[in-house]
Amino acid sequence: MKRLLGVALGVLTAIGGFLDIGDLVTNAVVGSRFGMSLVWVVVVGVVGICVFAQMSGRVAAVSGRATFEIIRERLGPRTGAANLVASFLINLLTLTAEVGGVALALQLASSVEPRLWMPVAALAVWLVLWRVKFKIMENVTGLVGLCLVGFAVALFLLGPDWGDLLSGALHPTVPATEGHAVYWYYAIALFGAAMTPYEVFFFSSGAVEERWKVKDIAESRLNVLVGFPLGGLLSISIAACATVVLLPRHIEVSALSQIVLPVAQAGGKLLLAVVIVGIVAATFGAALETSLSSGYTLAQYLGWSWGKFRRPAQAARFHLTMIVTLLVGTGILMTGVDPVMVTEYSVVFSAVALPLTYIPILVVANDPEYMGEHVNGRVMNALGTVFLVVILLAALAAIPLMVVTGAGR
Amino acid sequence: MILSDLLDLPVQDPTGRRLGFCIDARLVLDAPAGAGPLAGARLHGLVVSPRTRTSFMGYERSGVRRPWPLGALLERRHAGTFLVLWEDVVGVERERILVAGNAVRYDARLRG
Amino acid sequence: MTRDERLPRPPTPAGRVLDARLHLLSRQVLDADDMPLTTVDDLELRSTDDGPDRAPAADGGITGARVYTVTALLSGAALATRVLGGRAPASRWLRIDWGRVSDVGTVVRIAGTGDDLDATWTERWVRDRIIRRIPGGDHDPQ
Amino acid sequence: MTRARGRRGRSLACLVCVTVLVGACAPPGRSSPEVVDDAVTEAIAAAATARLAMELFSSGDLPRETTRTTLAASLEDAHQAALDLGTLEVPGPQDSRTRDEALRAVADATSAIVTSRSAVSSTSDRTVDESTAALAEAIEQLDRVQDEVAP
Repeated sequence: MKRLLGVALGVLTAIGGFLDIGDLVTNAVVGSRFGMSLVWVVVVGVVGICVFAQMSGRVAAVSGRATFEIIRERLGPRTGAANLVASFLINLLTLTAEVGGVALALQLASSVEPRLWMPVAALAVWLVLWRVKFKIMENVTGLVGLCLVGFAVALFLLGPDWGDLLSGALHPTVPATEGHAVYWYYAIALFGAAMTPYEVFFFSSGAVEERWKVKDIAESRLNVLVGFPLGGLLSISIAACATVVLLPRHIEVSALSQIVLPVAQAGGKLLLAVVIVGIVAATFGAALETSLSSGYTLAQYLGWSWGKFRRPAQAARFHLTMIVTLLVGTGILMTGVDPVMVTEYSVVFSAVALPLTYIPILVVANDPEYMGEHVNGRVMNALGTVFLVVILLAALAAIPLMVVTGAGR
Repeated sequence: MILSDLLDLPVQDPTGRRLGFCIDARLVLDAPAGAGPLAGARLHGLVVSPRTRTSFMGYERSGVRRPWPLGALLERRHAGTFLVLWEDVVGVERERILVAGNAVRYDARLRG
Repeated sequence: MTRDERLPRPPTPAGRVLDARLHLLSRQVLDADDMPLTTVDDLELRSTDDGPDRAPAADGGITGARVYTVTALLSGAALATRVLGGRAPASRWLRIDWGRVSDVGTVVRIAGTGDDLDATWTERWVRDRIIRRIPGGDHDPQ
Repeated sequence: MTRARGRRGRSLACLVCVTVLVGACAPPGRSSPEVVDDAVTEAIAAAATARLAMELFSSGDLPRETTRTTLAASLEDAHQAALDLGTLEVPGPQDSRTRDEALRAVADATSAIVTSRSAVSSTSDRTVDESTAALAEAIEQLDRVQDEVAP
């Protein structure tokens, strides 16, 4: 029975942990402007993150080396340093968006100025990083993040024309009011939101934190293969809610408050309260993960001791990096920059940075020196190579499209 | 000297003809052991790649050829990598490594 | 097979074979109880008749006639030279004597703890100056 | 070290060509009707959001705090639309007439949002329904302007 509970907990945490401010905003924006015609990207992104997270989890469990150690060892210092700088800055951008997301969600419940919430949110993130055990932190934010199921409930309560939604998803067409360039720009943004690099840094470092052994790989595969797709379904329900309520009213999403209006219309104050709690938990969990990722990337690249399983005093520079990154992120937010805009840029730059971490992991997953007989199978390599092409195309097209469309206007 | 003095330097024979670039140094643990448990690591030879300046993920020597597109691409870039024994090295200067004219070129692939 | 097929097999030496860049450089250095210390950024090689101050033997320079062995792993300043090129002054290298190395696998392991190594002074500085000053700095999270 | 300089030269060259590549895709200047159309679209989105929030507030589905936050965001978007219109360099008399009409419609929408915010803060229901109606009317006016600009 205990093992069953453990497995269930793992899956539920994966669902709750899958969504962050990037998924919330990008899916709502896409739903409010393109309806269901970009849902196929979420499916591709979810399959991609399943392949990537599962591979990096296996590499960490078998070789005991987390992502950025592998990047340093296989790419050498020069390419590794460029990779580190790009990944670190984009992770900082995502961290800023997540802390901003927490503040915006709290503003929804209290209409207090978000800039008052931001330092409070950052301090709370740091306190959890400093004191709370890794497993507890993961489980609580994951389970409470499950409140986002409220979006799926809202979709049912809205009683939409399911046939219409389904045909919109299965026959994607570019709406008349939007250009092709903007369509593909948001396809890349949605792909970047589903396959955020920090999820992989966190996932593989978590495998080392929790001292996974080869036998844990099967359980992690279950969490990923069940939890992430269900998380993907939640993303699609966010887009569907926006399609049903916001699209007909020409409401193009630019603020977090607009995203939750369909939930209020469907289930009133109670369902809205549940969803707001879910948003706070999901963005808070993601803020924890991105802060940890900033520590993981730097410490693993420079060979410092790292990890929450160690006392802070035994991983001093790791903890100092997280404190400094949180302060910088909060500083950026206090300048009054709109967290939703920061989020939109962070997901696109995530798509740009993906190859930097994907390629080394794909190479090492085939290297017997690291993996012994747990090297990639033929199927995993085929999937891995397909996504290598998809990821490279997305990364190359992201910046030109961002410039041509003026970041999706 | 430090290893960086050797790595990425062009390798030439006495006539000045370039044989390639030194992308790695092969060590053998057979020198007399110092204080620690491991034997001393003796500089045994230099791994030279005729075309590329730097090794990429050690592909050319580890016999790993998967995933297919990456493996094939890297293999072509590193074809013809060879090993030169250290005693055949005539001299190491700031800008190049001089190798004896009659130095034998060995297969650089590791047994793995 | 590729053109490598024609090259003769090298004489197989007695000891274990390690390629410096492939197996040593950028590898993680752990101490006896798995505490990460630093990374191997460069190697120091000296021949038996090199002078004590690490300069190559005065007369013939570096040649194949001399037997060179690895005397130390280098980290810290050596990283800058490998990324930016150029050459750091000898004094700024953080040395770990080859004698301290107990095993080389996917990680390099040294005997004993790393506290006495000068390669870990920044970790100790941050620990004593900052982290220990924050309440709870020493609490055991597990 | 000549090696490093050679490599640095090469990386400088590829940096230059990347910038040129990205620069080449810079968005073309947007014509006056396009700017007006975008601004009106943004104002419609803002007014429609406010109207939906007011409807949900009056039916008890949206708490007061969330309504206030939503209206504040809508006001910001409407203000941005007015700013885009105001700073537009108008080429000819016909364009300036449509721009002025759009500005009037956006101004009406903005004032409707402001009255909604005060209605939400005070208690009397009458003004809530009145401001919701004002928002609906502002949206229709904006729709008319948009049809003129981009039929």
